Amino acid sequence: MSIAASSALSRKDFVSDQDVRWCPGCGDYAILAQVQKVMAELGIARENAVFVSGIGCSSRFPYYMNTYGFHSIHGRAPALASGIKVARPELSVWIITGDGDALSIGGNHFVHILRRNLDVNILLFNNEIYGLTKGQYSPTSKRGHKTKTSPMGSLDSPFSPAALALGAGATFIARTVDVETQHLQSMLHRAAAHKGTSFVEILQNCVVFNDGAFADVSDRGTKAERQLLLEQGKPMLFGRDSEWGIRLRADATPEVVAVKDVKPSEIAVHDETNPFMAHLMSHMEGSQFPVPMGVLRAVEGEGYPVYEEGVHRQIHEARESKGPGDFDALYRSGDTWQVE
Amino acid sequence: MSIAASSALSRKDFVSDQDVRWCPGCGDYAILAQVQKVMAELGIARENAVFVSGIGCSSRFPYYMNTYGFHSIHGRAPALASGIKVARPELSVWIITGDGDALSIGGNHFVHILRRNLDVNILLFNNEIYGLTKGQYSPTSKRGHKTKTSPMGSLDSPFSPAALALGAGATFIARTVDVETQHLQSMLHRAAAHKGTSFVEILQNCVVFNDGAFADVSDRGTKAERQLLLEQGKPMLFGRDSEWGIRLRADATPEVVAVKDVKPSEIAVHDETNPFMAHLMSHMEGSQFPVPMGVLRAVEGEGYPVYEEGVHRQIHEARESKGPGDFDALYRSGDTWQVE
Amino acid sequence: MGEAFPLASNKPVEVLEKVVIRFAGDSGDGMQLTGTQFSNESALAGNDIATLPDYPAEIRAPAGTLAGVSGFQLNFSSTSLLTPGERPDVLVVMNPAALKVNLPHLREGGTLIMDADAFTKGNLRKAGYAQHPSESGELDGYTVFDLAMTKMTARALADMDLPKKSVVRCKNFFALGLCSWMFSRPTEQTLAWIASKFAKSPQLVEANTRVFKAGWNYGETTDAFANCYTVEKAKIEPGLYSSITGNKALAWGLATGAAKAGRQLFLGSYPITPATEILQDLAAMKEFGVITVQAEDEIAGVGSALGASFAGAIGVTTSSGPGVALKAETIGLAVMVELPLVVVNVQRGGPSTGLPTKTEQADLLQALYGRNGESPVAIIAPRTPADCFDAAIEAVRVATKYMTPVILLSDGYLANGAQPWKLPKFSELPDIEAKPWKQQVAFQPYLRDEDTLARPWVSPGTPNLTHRVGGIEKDYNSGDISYDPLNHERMVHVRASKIEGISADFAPCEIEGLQSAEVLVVGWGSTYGAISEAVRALNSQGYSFAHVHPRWLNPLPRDLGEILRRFDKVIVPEMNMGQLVRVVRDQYLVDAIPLTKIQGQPFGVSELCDRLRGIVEENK
Amino acid sequence: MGEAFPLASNKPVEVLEKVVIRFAGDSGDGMQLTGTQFSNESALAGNDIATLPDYPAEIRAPAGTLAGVSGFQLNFSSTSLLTPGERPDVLVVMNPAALKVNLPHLREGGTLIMDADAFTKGNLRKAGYAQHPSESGELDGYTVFDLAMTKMTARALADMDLPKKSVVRCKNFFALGLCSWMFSRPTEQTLAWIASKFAKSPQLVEANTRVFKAGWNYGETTDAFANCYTVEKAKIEPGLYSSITGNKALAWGLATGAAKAGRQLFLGSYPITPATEILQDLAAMKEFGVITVQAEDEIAGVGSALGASFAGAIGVTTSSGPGVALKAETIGLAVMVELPLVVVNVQRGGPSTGLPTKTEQADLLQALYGRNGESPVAIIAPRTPADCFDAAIEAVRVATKYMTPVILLSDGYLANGAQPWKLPKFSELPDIEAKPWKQQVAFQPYLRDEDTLARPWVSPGTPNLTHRVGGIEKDYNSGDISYDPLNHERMVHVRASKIEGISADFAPCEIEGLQSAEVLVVGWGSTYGAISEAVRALNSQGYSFAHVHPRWLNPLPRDLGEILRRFDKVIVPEMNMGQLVRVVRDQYLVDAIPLTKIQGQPFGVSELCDRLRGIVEENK
Ligand SMILES: Cc1ncc(C[n+]2csc(CCOP(=O)(O)OP(=O)(O)O)c2C)c(N)n1
Ligand SMILES: Cc1ncc(C[n+]2csc(CCOP(=O)(O)OP(=O)(O)O)c2C)c(N)n1
Ligand code: SF4
Ligand code: SF4
Ligand SMILES: [Mg+2]
Ligand SMILES: [Mg+2]
Repeated sequence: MSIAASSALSRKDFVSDQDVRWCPGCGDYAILAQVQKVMAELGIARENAVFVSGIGCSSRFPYYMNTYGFHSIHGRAPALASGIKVARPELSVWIITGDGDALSIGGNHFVHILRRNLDVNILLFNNEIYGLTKGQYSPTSKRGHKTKTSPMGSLDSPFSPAALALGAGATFIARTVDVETQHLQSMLHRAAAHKGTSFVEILQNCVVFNDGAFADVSDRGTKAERQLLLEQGKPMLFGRDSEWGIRLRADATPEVVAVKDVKPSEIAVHDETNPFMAHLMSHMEGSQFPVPMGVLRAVEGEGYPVYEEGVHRQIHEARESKGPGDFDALYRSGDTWQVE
Repeated sequence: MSIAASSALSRKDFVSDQDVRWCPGCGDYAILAQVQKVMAELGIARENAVFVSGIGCSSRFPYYMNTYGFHSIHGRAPALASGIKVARPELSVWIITGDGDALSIGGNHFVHILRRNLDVNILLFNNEIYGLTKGQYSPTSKRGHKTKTSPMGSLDSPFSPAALALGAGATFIARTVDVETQHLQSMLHRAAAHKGTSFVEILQNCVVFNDGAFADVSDRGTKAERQLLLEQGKPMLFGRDSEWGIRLRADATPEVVAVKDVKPSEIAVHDETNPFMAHLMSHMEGSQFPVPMGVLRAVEGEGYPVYEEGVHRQIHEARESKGPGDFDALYRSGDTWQVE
Repeated sequence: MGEAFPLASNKPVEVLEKVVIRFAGDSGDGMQLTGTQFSNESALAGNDIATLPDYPAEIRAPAGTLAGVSGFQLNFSSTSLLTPGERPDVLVVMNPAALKVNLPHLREGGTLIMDADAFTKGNLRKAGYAQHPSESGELDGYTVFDLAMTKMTARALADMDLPKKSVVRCKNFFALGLCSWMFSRPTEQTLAWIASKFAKSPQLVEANTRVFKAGWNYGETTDAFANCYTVEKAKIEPGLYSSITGNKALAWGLATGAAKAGRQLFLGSYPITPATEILQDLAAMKEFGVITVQAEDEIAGVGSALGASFAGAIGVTTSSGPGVALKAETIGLAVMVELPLVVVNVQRGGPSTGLPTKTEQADLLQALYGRNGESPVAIIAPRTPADCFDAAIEAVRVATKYMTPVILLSDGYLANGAQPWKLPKFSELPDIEAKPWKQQVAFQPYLRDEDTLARPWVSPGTPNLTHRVGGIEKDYNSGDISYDPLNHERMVHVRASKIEGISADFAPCEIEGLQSAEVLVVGWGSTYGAISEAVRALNSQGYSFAHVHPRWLNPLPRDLGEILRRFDKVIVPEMNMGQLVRVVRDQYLVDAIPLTKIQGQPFGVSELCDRLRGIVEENK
Repeated sequence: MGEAFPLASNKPVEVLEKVVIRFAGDSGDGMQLTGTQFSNESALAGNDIATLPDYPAEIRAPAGTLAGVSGFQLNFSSTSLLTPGERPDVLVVMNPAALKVNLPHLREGGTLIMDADAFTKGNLRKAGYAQHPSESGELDGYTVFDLAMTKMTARALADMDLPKKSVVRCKNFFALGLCSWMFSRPTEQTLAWIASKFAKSPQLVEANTRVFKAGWNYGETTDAFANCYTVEKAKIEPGLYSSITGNKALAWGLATGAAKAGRQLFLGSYPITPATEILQDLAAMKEFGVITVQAEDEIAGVGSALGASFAGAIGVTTSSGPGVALKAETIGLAVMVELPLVVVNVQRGGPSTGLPTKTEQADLLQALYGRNGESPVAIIAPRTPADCFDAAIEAVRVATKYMTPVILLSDGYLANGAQPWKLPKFSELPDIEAKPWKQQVAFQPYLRDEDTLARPWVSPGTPNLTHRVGGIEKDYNSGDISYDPLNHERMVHVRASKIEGISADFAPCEIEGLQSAEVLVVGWGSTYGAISEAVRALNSQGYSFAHVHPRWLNPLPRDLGEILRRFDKVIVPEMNMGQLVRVVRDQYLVDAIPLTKIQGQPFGVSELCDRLRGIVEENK
């Protein structure tokens, strides 16, 4: 629904005049570059894009985008963004958030915006740590993670952001990683194209406080074994030579199988529109399974109404049936009497 | 972990001296009676039980229990209860909440307590409305529901409380209804027995602002067709003569089948420990499906640590390895110098 | 009966200056309806009126219990009126519980009308009466009419074949008819209203009409009543009037303000007593383009409102004390990003959950200081239910003109109380202007208007003016993030000056009462009516009082200090432990004396008179 | 070099009274380490010391940029000392950016020590220098030592085969060695510390030791320095000392307080600058039975703490302004349920996100009034880093004794600043007693102690005393829910009286400076050191000032009013726009004059002297 810019745009058009202030080597740089690039490719006029964030290293993001931007307060970006989008549905609204910002203090707004299915895009930079406050465990930190506030290891069982989003009724869930430029770009394009709230979890390396948290999925040497690249309608294969696959047992639990040992039809086929597949993918955790990357879920259209469209449709319908609001008639709508 | 009372208790022992102040006919009365009864059956000494609530009609509950109680503020009962349980793991802690209290303002604390898996019990009185504030739609109200704040129908897509709980990592999820005395009792017993956070959604009739919201599942005439009573290890059958069943398609989506048309082995068998089954049950919605009632999910033990146990274990381990804390040694632990 | 109804009474008519009447019964007895319609009749009769409903805290307490009593009080007068009155002259009770709760308020010698049929053993027990009150002597000293209302209602409907329950439900119309007779109220409109209200059921129209007439005729024909009364027309500014509650006036004022600013009204809110009706009323105004979002909590409510303001709408959020506490951090953000935002606090009894259905003024200091850091906001407080309309428009105007959050402090008393409201003409209300960005100099998001110190309001969608706002301190010139020490000091000062500057728009303070009195009474918000009436009464008794009632609490009017110093003594009545009085003492170093009441109830006029007199005499 | 190190210098030694030195460099240059160790040496030398670290706002700004400059300032003295000093006498800079940021602070004629090797073209450009500062004349008027530190470091390590990066990382030890020589600091402890700190890498022990000695020897042997200095022992109370930051002192004080009360300490908190270290420090104290819960947000932090209090623990929550704003509603609940709760606010620059790493005192009014309804809480403010220990214990004591929330107002300056702390003996600290419930009368949860007005603290698990608490107003006697008007008023008053009553425990105010001065300076919290030193300095210049510094801000000490009235003029310096001054004016009707600074920076002593003098002269 975004108004396209008249002339062709390039990445540079989306670079603001502010010095970027992340630590050297931070994964946020790569994400920034790809978002700027994709915005140009989408041809969204700068003035029609709004980037809204909370607080955190990641939440500095809007300052670096030459668009409208709102660096708000910790955890509340979805609330601010809801107001912007409902008031002005034609704007292209992007929420930039971190694992602490979105899932700790902001957890409630996060699940509610997904439930309401506003047509906005949420990019969650998941570095499994609180970066800006210098290294405390976050709601996505692994159990046992030793940080400044968990010297004997974190006791919290982490959220799977995708599972939480699914439980909240998300209509679009994707996962990608900061260093996979191409994949990241394609996820951003998919998110932008989706009608409804698009939730993209971006695994992001915090070099200072949680370096290498995603080393296995991003390192050249191991990633083929650790990433399960999801593609719509395609069998779930992974490994350097696609030698492994995912099979569903009779009770719908998944297992890893060697492709050579099974019939091709036994390999599960990814379907973004099947909620059970999304569930499977969002809960697939642990070292015995690869990490699903790509679009876990994407449903839109009938059955998945977009909140702000409903708001404006009701206004439209009210006007159709009652005529445009007449204040004088409103004032007179109660019992009145004339004093002479 | 609760200390049992020495002598046998009866329901009356758990009745406090306060006048009960719900509307005549409110479903809350039935729930209160069953909770009092089950507390007696569990043999928990009154002084070792704590009922904690937020704000709402349902949240008046603690006043009517002759135990310790805390009627806190809107949405925050899980936070208060966490402090109580972590400080005093031996207490039996019950959170009483409503659909607004738990899922609207309190959504964040709700998902986080489930994630951390404290050994407490959450009873959510779901009447799909804000009762105390006199009838606005809630996060569980159906789409299109006309209320005082949604005169043209609610635009929000409701949460499935069970699905949200599952997405948050809940280890125990059950559903029951105010009028089914026996079933309600057995769910309360199961919740009390579960090690970890037990989440019980109780469908509750608000006679004043949302009367009959669950009429189909609670009316004698229709309930056999509308309730799917889940039992561990049992096939999923429903209907007056168990003539209907649930079958899983190849892609793990469910369908309703006539028992006579299929082989018995085709009927899905309920398994509380299978997360995919819980997912199936928590997302099974719409008039074509019956409403699953009973324990949707129950997992405990290894892999599902209980938060407060970890807290006290770490304290224990720290004392084992460092000895009990010595304040004078602590004060001296930095660089020191002697002034003569 | 037939055609000729209504008749004028043939009994003698006594003229009264004003009457306070209270209808009370069980929640199911329709007392709010009865009271409202009687008020309408009185307004039509040309009286000045003021009303106060009094709902039970419980949604639906068991029938017949004290907790279930619902009341509605009306003051109608031939002179100008500002409060619903203190102690009723006439009390109408439909059951024993209503008597128990309300009798202590009936003035000595007052008139008591009771439904004799409702005083059954069971109902007496539920109300905690050991014996019938007429036997215990506690009704001595009142003029008592113990009427078999239920029976007479049933008799009027005898041939209609209605179920018993429906018959009983009509009995409030008997009371309404009787009282309409008793005070010579015009009845046509009521009959028309019955016809339209129950239009869907002709049977009910017929039944209620009959019972209403039966009540009227009972007064006229029986010997129980020797004469009837009337209250003559008050001198009221001519015009078309309607009775309006504070919450409704607020809702309409907000929508009107936004329309006058040429902006969309965006309300982000979460229900809470006693503010919920504003959300409900605005949710019903979709044809006006009003957007309401029932948010997941108060933080999301104010957050979405602020987002909407950024997007160019008039962002509004409504709540009560506990909810406003939750909004504090976001209001601080609004101070920093300097966007228009209206925060409505319909105050209730505190602290914490407190007395949710009662009134109080204890959130003024929260409004002034309830945020981290130096975060000044403008604060306005309406003084009457109808004034909520004007105050809401004024809040929108200041928020827009000065690019600032404005906190509007209403309270439970204003919210539910009703008052005649002279209907404005929309086209005659002044427009609200936000100065647009003029392209003469290079755009900077924090470049301030020289007069107002407001920054420009540029919304997404505007080409070439992309910019970023946020909660970190910003450079005075560029608006970029700045950690510079002196810049911070400059920004803190300029934000303060901007708010101070708002008072440049204020008219001089109006001083009521005696201009050269010894004692100045300073009030704010909903105590206006009680203070005004008290000062009027005291001055008529030979005392010497003046009254000033600032509408803006931040900034305070520029002439207030000078006014305060003109009087020997300054007394500040408030429904709290003394909050405005702290500000006055601090800012003007005047030894202002607090006069506090913190009972969840408004001041009564005579109570206030006594206490003002007391302070003056004590300090002599 | 070898065995005989350290030598005493053979150069002439000049004796100074006190010195302010500042180490500054890139975030990666180890300036905090250097500064801390030099402070330890000075403490060992018997000086009084005060320190202030100054971190960059960015986690890791690009090397060599202005944003990446990290500094550490130390004041060491032979007389008693309360502030880290204003303008350094000696500035050590490791790169051009550090020079750029810090040169404006160096006092005229001060000593500048720079690493010549770091002033490369690239680094100069990053720092925004068009030419080398020694060429531009901007270093004129300072004593400049432009030393090839990096080269000398490399030379000292030439035979060690270390990677270049590691070599450069040692250069701060050169600076430390040189400064240790220059001020005749004892060096044994530093050498021992190097040996233990780098124990895991003998190579690093060797390298850092060598470079430290190289620095020392450079001072002793080259002609660059004609003489060295010393600062003699200060008169300090005998005892064992340690240097402690405010946050660490707070953490230890809270744990100590709970232990003294015989209760478990329960901290529910959410990280936020500059309060996070308290959570971190307490998380590391598990062997003391301390429970820390890192909650999902601030509301859950305070909520869990209050729950823990109900369960019998000492519930504590720690945050900074924006987080405390979120806790307001729950603090109100704590007021209503009357349970002990300690809320720590380490204040930072506001409003909103503001200046998160800077200091400010702008949350006092939030602490006093930042909740709905009348909800008084006790407020205490420590005055020095070490005082945070005592104030924390005191907060626990009052919370327990009076069954009330206590807000402790620290700030960024106290939190990160360090000060010598005379170690207490745990056994000598007094116990904290909560009066237990005595079984003489029937139990009522709100039955008050006659002296303190506190209700009994009965926790779950206690047989026969089950009861319910909550946020709705309760009956004075039974503690049950009550909507009664007069009862509400009584309860509001008794909650206020309880807080007022706390001042019965206070010792009389201490008045520093001249007891019969003309001007009284009133401060609170972290400005203590600057005000004390300023008053001392002014009085030594012949002015006449006194200084009072209440520790409790609510209630204020009982003798404060009488003291205020004793002086002609009252000045209230604060790091805000004037907050305590409002309270003082309101409560005592004294024309107290605000002296404000709102730059995210503490007052400097001479700055304060100038401004105090200015006010006195202006008002003559
Ligand atoms: C109300 C409030 N509470 C706490 C903070 C402190 N705070 C700022 S960012 C942050 C966590 C950041 O973590 P995350 O969202 O994962 O972002 P990252 O820095 O890792 O990108 C916290 C706790 C704050 N600014 N405001
Ligand atoms: C901070 C705050 N916000 C709002 C309210 C008003 N409020 C009280 S209960 C309630 C909703 C109750 O709904 P639910 O939790 O479903 O409980 P029910 O009354 O239906 O049992 C609301 C909005 C409040 N008391 N406090
Ligand atoms: S702390 Fe971590 S997340 Fe933050 S900027 Fe540095 S590397 Fe990136
Ligand atoms: S309003 Fe509804 S939920 Fe509340 S007490 Fe009445 S019937 Fe029950
Ligand atoms: Mg993070
Ligand atoms: Mg509900």
